[in-house]
Parts: sequence; structure tokens; C-alpha cells
Amino acid sequence: MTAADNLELFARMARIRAFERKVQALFKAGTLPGFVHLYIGEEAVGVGACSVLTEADKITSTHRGHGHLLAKGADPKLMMAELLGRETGYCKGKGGSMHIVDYSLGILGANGIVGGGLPIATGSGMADRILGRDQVTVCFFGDGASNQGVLHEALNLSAIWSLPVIFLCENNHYTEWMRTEEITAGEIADRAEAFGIPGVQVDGNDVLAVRDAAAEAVERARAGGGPSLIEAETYRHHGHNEGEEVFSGPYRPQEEIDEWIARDPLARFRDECVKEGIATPAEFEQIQEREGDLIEAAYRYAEASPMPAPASALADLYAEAE
Amino acid sequence: MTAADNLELFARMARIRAFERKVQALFKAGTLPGFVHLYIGEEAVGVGACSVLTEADKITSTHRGHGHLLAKGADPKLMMAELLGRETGYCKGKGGSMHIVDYSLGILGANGIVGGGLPIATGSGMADRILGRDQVTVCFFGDGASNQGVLHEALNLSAIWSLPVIFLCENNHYTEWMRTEEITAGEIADRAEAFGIPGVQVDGNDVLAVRDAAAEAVERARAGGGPSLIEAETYRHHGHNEGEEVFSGPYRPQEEIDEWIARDPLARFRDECVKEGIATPAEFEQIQEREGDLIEAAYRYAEASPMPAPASALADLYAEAE
Amino acid sequence: MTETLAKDTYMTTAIAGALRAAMAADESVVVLGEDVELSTIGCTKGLVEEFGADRVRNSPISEATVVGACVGAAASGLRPVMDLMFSSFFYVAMDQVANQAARLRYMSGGQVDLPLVYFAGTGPSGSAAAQHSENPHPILMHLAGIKVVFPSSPGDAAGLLIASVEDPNPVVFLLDLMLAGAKGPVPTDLEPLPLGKAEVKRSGEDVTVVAIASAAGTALEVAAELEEDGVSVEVIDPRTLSPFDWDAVTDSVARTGRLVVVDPARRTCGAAAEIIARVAERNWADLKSRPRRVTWEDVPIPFSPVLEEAVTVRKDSVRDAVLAGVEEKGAG
Amino acid sequence: MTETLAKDTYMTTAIAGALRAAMAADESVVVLGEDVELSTIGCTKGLVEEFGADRVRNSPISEATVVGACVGAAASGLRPVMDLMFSSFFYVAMDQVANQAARLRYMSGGQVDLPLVYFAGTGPSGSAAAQHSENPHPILMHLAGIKVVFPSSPGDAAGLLIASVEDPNPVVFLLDLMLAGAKGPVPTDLEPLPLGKAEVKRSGEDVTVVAIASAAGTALEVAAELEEDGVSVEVIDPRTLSPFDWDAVTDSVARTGRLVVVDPARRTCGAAAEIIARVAERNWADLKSRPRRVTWEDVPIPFSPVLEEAVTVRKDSVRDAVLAGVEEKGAG
Ligand SMILES: Cc1ncc(C[n+]2csc(CCOP(=O)(O)OP(=O)(O)O)c2C)c(N)n1
Ligand SMILES: Cc1ncc(C[n+]2csc(CCOP(=O)(O)OP(=O)(O)O)c2C)c(N)n1
Ligand SMILES: [Mg+2]
Ligand SMILES: [Mg+2]
Repeated sequence: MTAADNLELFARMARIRAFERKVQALFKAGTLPGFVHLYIGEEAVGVGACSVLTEADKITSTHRGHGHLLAKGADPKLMMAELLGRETGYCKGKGGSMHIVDYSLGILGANGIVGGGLPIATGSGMADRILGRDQVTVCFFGDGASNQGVLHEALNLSAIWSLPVIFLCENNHYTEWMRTEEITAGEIADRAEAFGIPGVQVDGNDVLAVRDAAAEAVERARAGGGPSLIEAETYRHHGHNEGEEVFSGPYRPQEEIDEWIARDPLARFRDECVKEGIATPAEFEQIQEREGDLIEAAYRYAEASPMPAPASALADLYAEAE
Repeated sequence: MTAADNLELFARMARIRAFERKVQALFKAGTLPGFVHLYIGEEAVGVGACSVLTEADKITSTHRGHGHLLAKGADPKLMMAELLGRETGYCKGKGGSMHIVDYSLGILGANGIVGGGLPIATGSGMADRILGRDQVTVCFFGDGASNQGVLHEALNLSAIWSLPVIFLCENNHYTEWMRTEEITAGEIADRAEAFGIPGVQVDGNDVLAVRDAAAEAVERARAGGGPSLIEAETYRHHGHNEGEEVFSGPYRPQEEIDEWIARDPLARFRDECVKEGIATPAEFEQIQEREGDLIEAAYRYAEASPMPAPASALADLYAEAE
Repeated sequence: MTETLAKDTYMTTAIAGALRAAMAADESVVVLGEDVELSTIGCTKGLVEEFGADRVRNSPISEATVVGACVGAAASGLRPVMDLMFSSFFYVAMDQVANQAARLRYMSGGQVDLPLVYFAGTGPSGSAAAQHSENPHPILMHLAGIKVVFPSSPGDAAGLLIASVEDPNPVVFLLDLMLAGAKGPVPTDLEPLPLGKAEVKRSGEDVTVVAIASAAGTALEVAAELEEDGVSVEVIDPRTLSPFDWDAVTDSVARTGRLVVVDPARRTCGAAAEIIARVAERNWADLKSRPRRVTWEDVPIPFSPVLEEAVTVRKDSVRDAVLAGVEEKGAG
Repeated sequence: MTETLAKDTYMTTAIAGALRAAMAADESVVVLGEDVELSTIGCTKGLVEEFGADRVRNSPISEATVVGACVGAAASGLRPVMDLMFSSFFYVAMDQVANQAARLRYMSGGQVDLPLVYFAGTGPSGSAAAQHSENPHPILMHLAGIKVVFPSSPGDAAGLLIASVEDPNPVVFLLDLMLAGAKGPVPTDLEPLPLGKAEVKRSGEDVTVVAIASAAGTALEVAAELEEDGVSVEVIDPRTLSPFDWDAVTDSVARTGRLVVVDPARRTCGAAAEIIARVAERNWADLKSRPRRVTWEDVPIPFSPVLEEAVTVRKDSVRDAVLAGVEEKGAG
């Protein structure tokens, strides 16, 4: 890891943070269609994991996907345009927050169905294995998703076929407004063991720790050693979705929130870097400013883009045979 | 265990064997509608487990369900009539081999969907727990079914709610014509561990071993100690379904079949009992004869029963509100 | 008849009230689902405080097993009401709905009652996109073995929910999310409204409009507007789609001779197709013009507001269809 | 045109041959599913010997994940053909069919092709009972985003399977189990038959019978019988239900003025309802009598042979419907 590598990790986390803050503001202003789930507080997971992937590697994402996508290299302009329902968005306005994909970057898709990405990632790994490619697929899923049966099936299938898939559980301790531990037996990482799959727990607010765990799993997968399960412990600073307060009321202890904010993955990584002399606080501020500008530019691009033509709603369902 | 208890266990296994032999003969003669999956070779599992249940306890069964049902006390007459599609059958001819139920005996149903009984058993346990009853539910499922995601979900739900459910996997090593170990990672019994559920393996051809394991699990469940997983190793002497040879060809090594037939659960238990002086070979023969007669009588009853009226096909879909 | 609880009760409040009444009336009624304690839609709010954690339980995201557990529980003496949150999630649990809940009574030769309710918010709710905007009623109607309730007003919702919980069969109760913020009168003294009874929401002479759930309101607006143009529109709200009150539709078309069906669902093999087919079978001699339907386009629901609007039921399409039916010369 | 491979090729053999040809033509075609090596129905028999275990793989009983894996694999360069064995098992995997396979291309704004085929035996096969006898085509038609192929002859099946594998979209290919033992000619030199093209299986003047899958054979028998009574019946086999060849039906009804739809599926919201609704929309002025349908009853398929027969499509019902249509005085 060079200094530049470290700053690159920080920059990507800062990009996600800035993107989500902008989305939050837009939601509050009432200019965002639909509903959104923000990744603020969890940036180290997506960035740490994607930092060891090549462009040819693939990910599947979730309803809380903006961070994964940006970490994998998605274009904030096209994302923002999609969130605003514009013609220039990644999906021409058809997908929205929960359905952004960029196949050219190996982003097989956010997903509105909790657990929906688990089978898809398994199939992606199957293709790579059969076609003899050394690509890997990282499957992001939540602690809530860990109770979907497809996890069991995907682990089994990946194990018997030795698929190059990394199952990355972002355990932010909540399933919507439910404490996950109240509806979940045992530790999620342990669910790999019965299938003979290595399962580890890692500090999800430590970008280097996530990176290391991911690197090990990716290396194993590329070498034909099969799947891994990583459980990254983290926390969402925001609600399950923006605007939830009206319905949910407070459901998390304030001390818990404060504790996790004190472990903010960006501030923490910056402070460590500063301590180790990798960069100065001013340099970090510059990075944040640069990324903030990038997001503002993305917003301006999106805002200036036209809405799709109504008739375009009928297009894109089927591909034409050649 | 009195001598009578032992003979009762044998008698029930003999009843199942006789029933299945009759069904086999009927299938061969072409007089049985549909297709059937025989339980021959696995009798010790159903009988051992059900021998520790009360009439109020419940079971869910599978496509290979005749043995479970008879073990839980189902009436061979009504079963045979159902298999022959008669009006007097358990389901008035609407269900057939894979859908026999007897709610009065806690038989919540055979099931044509592999894994279909896992959620139902979980709900049965939920009802008992909420209603404060000390009943338990035994959920029979196969090694093939262990790869359905609902197993994972049912284990989790039963664990967090401490439900009185015994998940009893009959591992006969085959999923139709596939060797289960080739499509299954790890040991099935180990799949309980991550949920904090006790999981044990037991010799499924030893009726007393199954009975003991079931007794322990049932006791725990009744005492509020929650679910258990038991994996009973066994073997089906017959094909997946009768008549398969035409399509499957041979797919199991003859030595394997021979080995397991040598461990036949009936012969083995009889020999042990004889050795321990519990009964004489002649007494066992008498039991087998008696059970054989019972099944012949069941067949005569079924055979003499009328086919349902065609118009009855439109009845029974909905219950009338009182 | 009972007096109204309030002239202005929200749909969600009406449903919550009905659920509370049903739980109070029968101890075996339990509520389960993801976040039923705090309640994302609001229909189960406050129940846990009133009835305790045994009868109101948050469940993990395991739709297949929780849906199936309701079957096992209903066969064992409970009356479960499960909240699936969004009806799109039925697909995750479809085996337990289609192969189990809808089949077990029939396959058993009528041995068992399965008194259970699957509740879900449904349909577009404003850019929720394809995986949170399905209306599954045509699929559920096709399955057979499951009753389907899909009301258009708070009063109907309350009465039909009471009846759904009391019914000895599996019932899917759908809350059209377009109506979550709708208000209307609800009787204080809740009584069950029979499943399988349509309501004529407005009487008319020239054309019968059968309009499902939120489409009923759209149809009523169109009817009011067209009255000024001298067109008399009868609006029928089926309220329950399975069982379906075919006689109500037949009787109306026998008088008006014209039919427009407004169905908030994709067109192909939808409820509108079925209603038109039945009317063709039953009212052939009555029909003065071809039956018409206004439905969603045959695509998933897109995200962008302009696209969502383009593929769903619009008032102008309903108006056009009614007018086209009235203006068309008799033929056929 | 090519010469026939054999006059008497079994449906299953024709499908197996087409699959072999498709695998030989394109290395990215893989086959997976439970027991595809030995093949319970016979359609994947011998493939593993020819193409190896990498391209033909037995999968565990995990339908949801295997169905979904096909989506991920198709997005990553493979052309998976998955054998689901019985179509009733679609329900277990319905989320991955309805929310994923049928949606991902559209939701992505057309970014991705998903060339995959879900193959399944379907419908009653003789007392297989409710959980092994579904015909899911009406539900699949309603979903949008999935093509649905449901042929009636070995020749059609072979050509349509080639086209299904070549198609860049998700396709459900259904083998009517009533036809598993049927025989017919198949060209040696297999060529794709276009999806979305119906075939007039018999020309006639008096009435159009649209008959799906095994019902086509029933309709042809009835047509032959009625010829002796001086009734001229046109039989159209849609062959693919999505896309549907509406023009073929419209053109025929424009000539005959009468319609009977024979659909082996439960009645409500079935394919027959849709065809009648479309014809009412398109052919109103042509219709000389009310359109009729012959379908299954709205119940699960029961086990006992006498009951199974009572609720499914019977020849006498088809005959009665055709005659009733011809005899009915024009009205409407
Ligand atoms: C199949 C399905 N069930 C329920 C939901 C509703 N839902 C959306 S997000 C969510 C919680 C997911 O929790 P987790 O997996 O921990 O992800 P997190 O939101 O914490 O990132 C739920 C229940 C859904 N979208 N899909
Ligand atoms: C959901 C589903 N998938 C596939 C099948 C077809 N099928 C019937 S039995 C069976 C094998 C089941 O194996 P196992 O659970 O080990 O039970 P066994 O037959 O060995 O008793 C399969 C694949 C089915 N009935 N249901
Ligand atoms: Mg979470
Ligand atoms: Mg087995």
C-alpha cells in the first residue's frame, strides 16, 4: 500500500459520503422520486472490498447500493441522473435507486429484493468457472438478508462447484427497524462452516481490515479455492430509508448511534493516516472538496438532463434477436 | 422398553413393509394411478421417531410418506383407498400418494414439493408454543431436501422462537438418481450448529437408536428447550419411484445395495430381539402375517370402494364460513 | 346500520382498527411479519403494546417460511395474519402460497380449514419501481384456493378485513398503496362485510364501469365529469376478486349494454380480461358495443414518474374508453 | 425445406435432439438442473456423455438459487438451459423468475441481454395430482419480460427450442406432459422456428378454434369429426404464447366470425380469457356468435383419474363449444 493507495481509498469513501449527503438533501427538499437507503457510515465495507477487484471482476448489490456502485467505479453523473429519473441515467430512468446496473463495470445490479443478489452472484461465478476466467464476484448482502433461504442455497452451490464468489455480509445490526440479533440465531459468519466455506468476521468500519479480508478471499477464489463468507460489522448513521422517522419513531439507543459515529470510517482512517504521516489534514480536506465538487457536478448534469419520453416506457423489455 | 414395546415397534415396521410391498405389486400390475415412492428399507426412521409421540403430537411428511403416516397411526384402509383414487380414501381421491393427511392424528400431510413441509412444521410448532400446548412436531425431510433454502429459514425461525420442532432428515444418500454427497456440501447434521440447534447423526436402520435420539429431542422440545436436528442414515431398497428403471438405468452400485439390504432394519431388529430372548422367530413371523393380513384387508376395502363422483371434483376447495 | 366512526378515517387507520377489533374478539388471532411491531405501513401499529409479543411478532426476512408457517399454524388452531409489507414479496414465497396454502384443503378432501390472512401493500406508490409495485391479484385469482380482497375505501377495507380474519380459508388482503393516504367514513361498530359482494358505487344507465381498488375512485371522477356531458355511468367496485360477484356485473351490463373494465394490473391475462370473457359469455345479447379495458401496459413498472404515469391507469384513458363505448355503433 | 428426420420422432427425442444441436452449435450453451445427467423426462439424456460435466451439471434441489444463477450466468456470457423437471416447481423459484429474470433487462434500461431457457414438463400426466400438474403459462404471460413457448408437436418443439436457445431473452419452454409420448415428423436439418408465429394446423371456414399445446390435437380430432357433419373448423396453434401472434387469430376470426379457445389451464385469468378479450377488441364487428372457451375448472388438479378427467379439457366439451358457436344466432 503506497500513500497514494491510501488516499485513493479515502477519496472513494469521501465520494460516497458526498453522494449520499447530496441525495439526502434532495430527498429532504422533496425533489427525489421514490425512496432511498443511504450508505453513510458503511463506506469502508464497499470501498475496502472493491479496492482489491479489477474492472473485470463483478459485484451484486442491494437496496442500499449507492456505495457499492461508486466503490466499483460507477459514474456519479449517471447514477444521479438515474436517481432523478432522467433519460441520461444509467437505466434511462427505468430503474431508480434500487436497480442501478453497469454491466461494463461488472456491476450486476442493485436489487430491491432482499437476498435477490445471492443467486445471481452464484450464477456469475458459475459462468466464470465454466468459461475458465479468473474473475471473481463479490456478493454484498445485509444481516437481514442472511435469513433468506437463498443464502443457504448459494453457499451450498458455490461450495460444491467451488465457485469464485465472495459473500460479503454487511452487518449493520438492523433489519429495517428490527434489531437483527432478535430475529437471527447465532453468528452470521458461522453459517459458512457447515458448507466447508471459510467464514470470518471483520471490523467493517476499518477500510484496511475489510480490504485485507477481501484480498485473502479474492486470492483464494482466483486460485480456484472456492467461495468465502465475510461478515463486516458496521452501522448505518441514517435511518433504514430517508424519511422513516415519521413512521418509525426512534428505535435505536442514542448512545449506540453516538458510539458508532465516533467510529466513523472516514474520520478514523483519516486520523490514522495523519498519525502515520501519510498525508496532512489539509490534504484530506482537499480530497473531500474535490469529491464534493464531483458530486455537485454530477447533480448539475442530472438536473439539466431531460425526463425520458413517456413512450420510452414501452422500450427495453426484450432484446431483439440478431 | 417392555418386550411388548419392542414387538410393537417391529409390528409397525412390518405393517409399512407389507403396505409398500402391496403398493409395489399394484404398481407393477398397472392398477395404481400416478407414481409412488416406496419407503422399504427406511422403516426404522419413521417408526422409531413416531414411537415416542403422542396422538396429539404432529408430523409433516414427504413424497415418500407412506411409512411416516403408518408410523403415526394412519389407517391402512383409508390410505389404500386413497392410493386407488377411491371416494373412501383419506382425501376422497383428491390427494393420492403424495398428499395424504389425517388431521385427527396430527398428520399435517405428505407433500409433493421437496422441502414443502419445513415451513408448515415450523408453523405447527409456533401454534403449539403460542397456545401453550406441550405438543411437538416432527418434520421428516430428505437429504435432497436439505439443500432447499427453507431448511435454513425454518432452523432460524425455530431457534429464535424456541419452537418444539424436531427436524428429522432421512439421509438415504440419494436425491432421485443423484448421489446426494455430490450436490451437498458438508454434513447435514452440522447445518444446525450455526443456529445454536443441537444436531446429531444416528443409524437410521436401527429403530432403537432412532427412537432414543427422537426421545431426547422430543423431551427437550416439550420442556421448552427448542428445536433439534436429527440426521438418520438409511437407504431405500427400491428406486426413487417405482418404474424408474426404464428411464434411469442402474445408477447405484450393486454392492452398495447389497450392503444395505444386509442391514435391513426389520431383519436386524428381529435378530437382535431373538438374540435377547424377547421373542421367537415364529412370533415375529406371526406378527408379519398379521400385518400382511391387515394390508390385504385394506386392499380389499379399497378395491371394493367406489370411484368418486366426477362432480365431487368441484367440492372441498373452500370451507364454508359458519 | 351503525354510525360512522369518523368521516375522515385513513385507509391505514381503518385497517389497523379492524385488526385490533379482530384480535380483541378472538384470542387465536396472531399477527406476524417483518416490522409488525413498529409497522412500516401503519396497519399493525400499536398492536404489540395492546396484545403482547406472543401475539404480535416481528419475523426475519424469510418470507417463504413465514408464509408457510401460517399454513401450519392455521392447521393447528391459530388464525395468523401475516403482513408481507409489499405484495412483490409474494413471489419469494409463492410455493407456500400456490402449492401449499391454496391446495392443502382441497388435496385433503376438505379435512382442514386454513383460516389465515396474508396482508400486503400493493401497486405503485410513487417511483417505487418494478420490484415494489406489482399488483398480484390476477395471478392470485388464477391460482384458485385463495380468496382475494382488494377494497377501494376505508369503510370497505375495515369490514372486509374483519370478514377476512373470520373466514375459514386463506385470504390475501391487498391495500392499494395509492389509497394509503385516502380517507373516508368507517362505522364505529365494525361489522364484517361479506366476501364476494360487489358494490355499485354509482348508478348509471349508459355504461357499466367495473373498476378495481384505486381505479374505482378514478372511475367515479370520470363518471361525475361525464354526467355533465349527458353520459350516465354506473361504477361497480368488485371489492373482492375471489370469490367474484359475477351477478352484479351481469345485472348491470344487462341494463347498460356497455362495459369498460379498469384494472390496475398488466393487461395480458389480467382481471380485465377475465371480466370481459365472462361478460361475453353471459351478456352477449345485451352488448351494444365492444367491451373495453383500461389497464397497465405489459411492462414492469418503471421508476421515473413520467414513465410510471405512462404505463399505469390514467383518468384520461378511462374517460376515452367510456366515451368510445358509448359512441360506438352496436355491432357484433 | 428440409426432409424429415423421421416420421415418428417422440416429442422428448425431438427436444433432446434440438438441445444437442444447440449445444454443438454454441459452446456457451450449458444445461443444468436436477438429474439432467440421467434425465427423468428424457430431454437431456446423453448430453453429459457428449459435452462433459462442465456443460451438463446436476444441481441440488435449490430451485430458487439455480433459477437465479441462470440470470447471473446469462449476464456473464453463458446461455444456460435449466431443466426444472415439473413446472409446478416454478413457484419455488418465482422471485427469481418474476422479479429478476423478467425484470433485469427492462430495469437496466436495456443494458443487458439474458439469453436463458427454463425448460419444464407441465400439466397433468396421469394422476400426478395438484403439486405436479400445473400449467403456469397464464401466470408467465401475465408477468411480461419472459417469452413463453408451448408447442404441440415434435417438429414445432425442435424448431422452437433451437430458437429459444438462440433468443437473447429469458424463455420458458414448456413440454406438455400429455404429449411426452406423442410422435411426429422432425426435419433432419434443424432450423429455428420463429418465436411469436402461430400455425394454422387446419384451415376452415365456420369457426376458429385457438388451441394450446395438447389441446391442439384434441381440436384437430374434433375438427375432423365435425367435417362429416358439415362444419368447417379452422384450428390455430399459437405455439408461443409470449410473444403471441395476435394477427393470426384476428385474421382467422375475421373470416370465420366465430371463436372457441381451448386452453389447458384453470379458467380465471387464463390464456383463454386473454384471447377472448383481444378478439372482442379487434374483431367485434366480425363476430357472429359469442366467443367461447374450454378450459380446466377453477380447482387444483385432483388425483383420482375420474376427477382429473372431470376438471381438465375433454374432447366432448370442445365439440359442444364448437357446435354451440356455430348454431348460435348472431347477436350482440
Ligand atoms: C424479499 C424482501 N423482503 C422484504 C423487503 C423489505 N426490506 C427492504 S430492506 C429490508 C431490510 C434489509 O436488512 P439488511 O439485509 O440488514 O440490509 P440493510 O437495510 O440493513 O442494509 C427489508 C425488510 C424487501 N425489499 N425484499
Ligand atoms: C421443489 C421440488 N423440486 C424437485 C422435486 C422432484 N423430486 C421429487 S423427490 C426428489 C428427490 C428428493 O430427495 P430426498 O429429499 O433425499 O428424498 P428421497 O426421495 O431420497 O426420500 C426430487 C428432486 C420436487 N418434488 N419438488
Ligand atoms: Mg442490516
Ligand atoms: Mg434422499
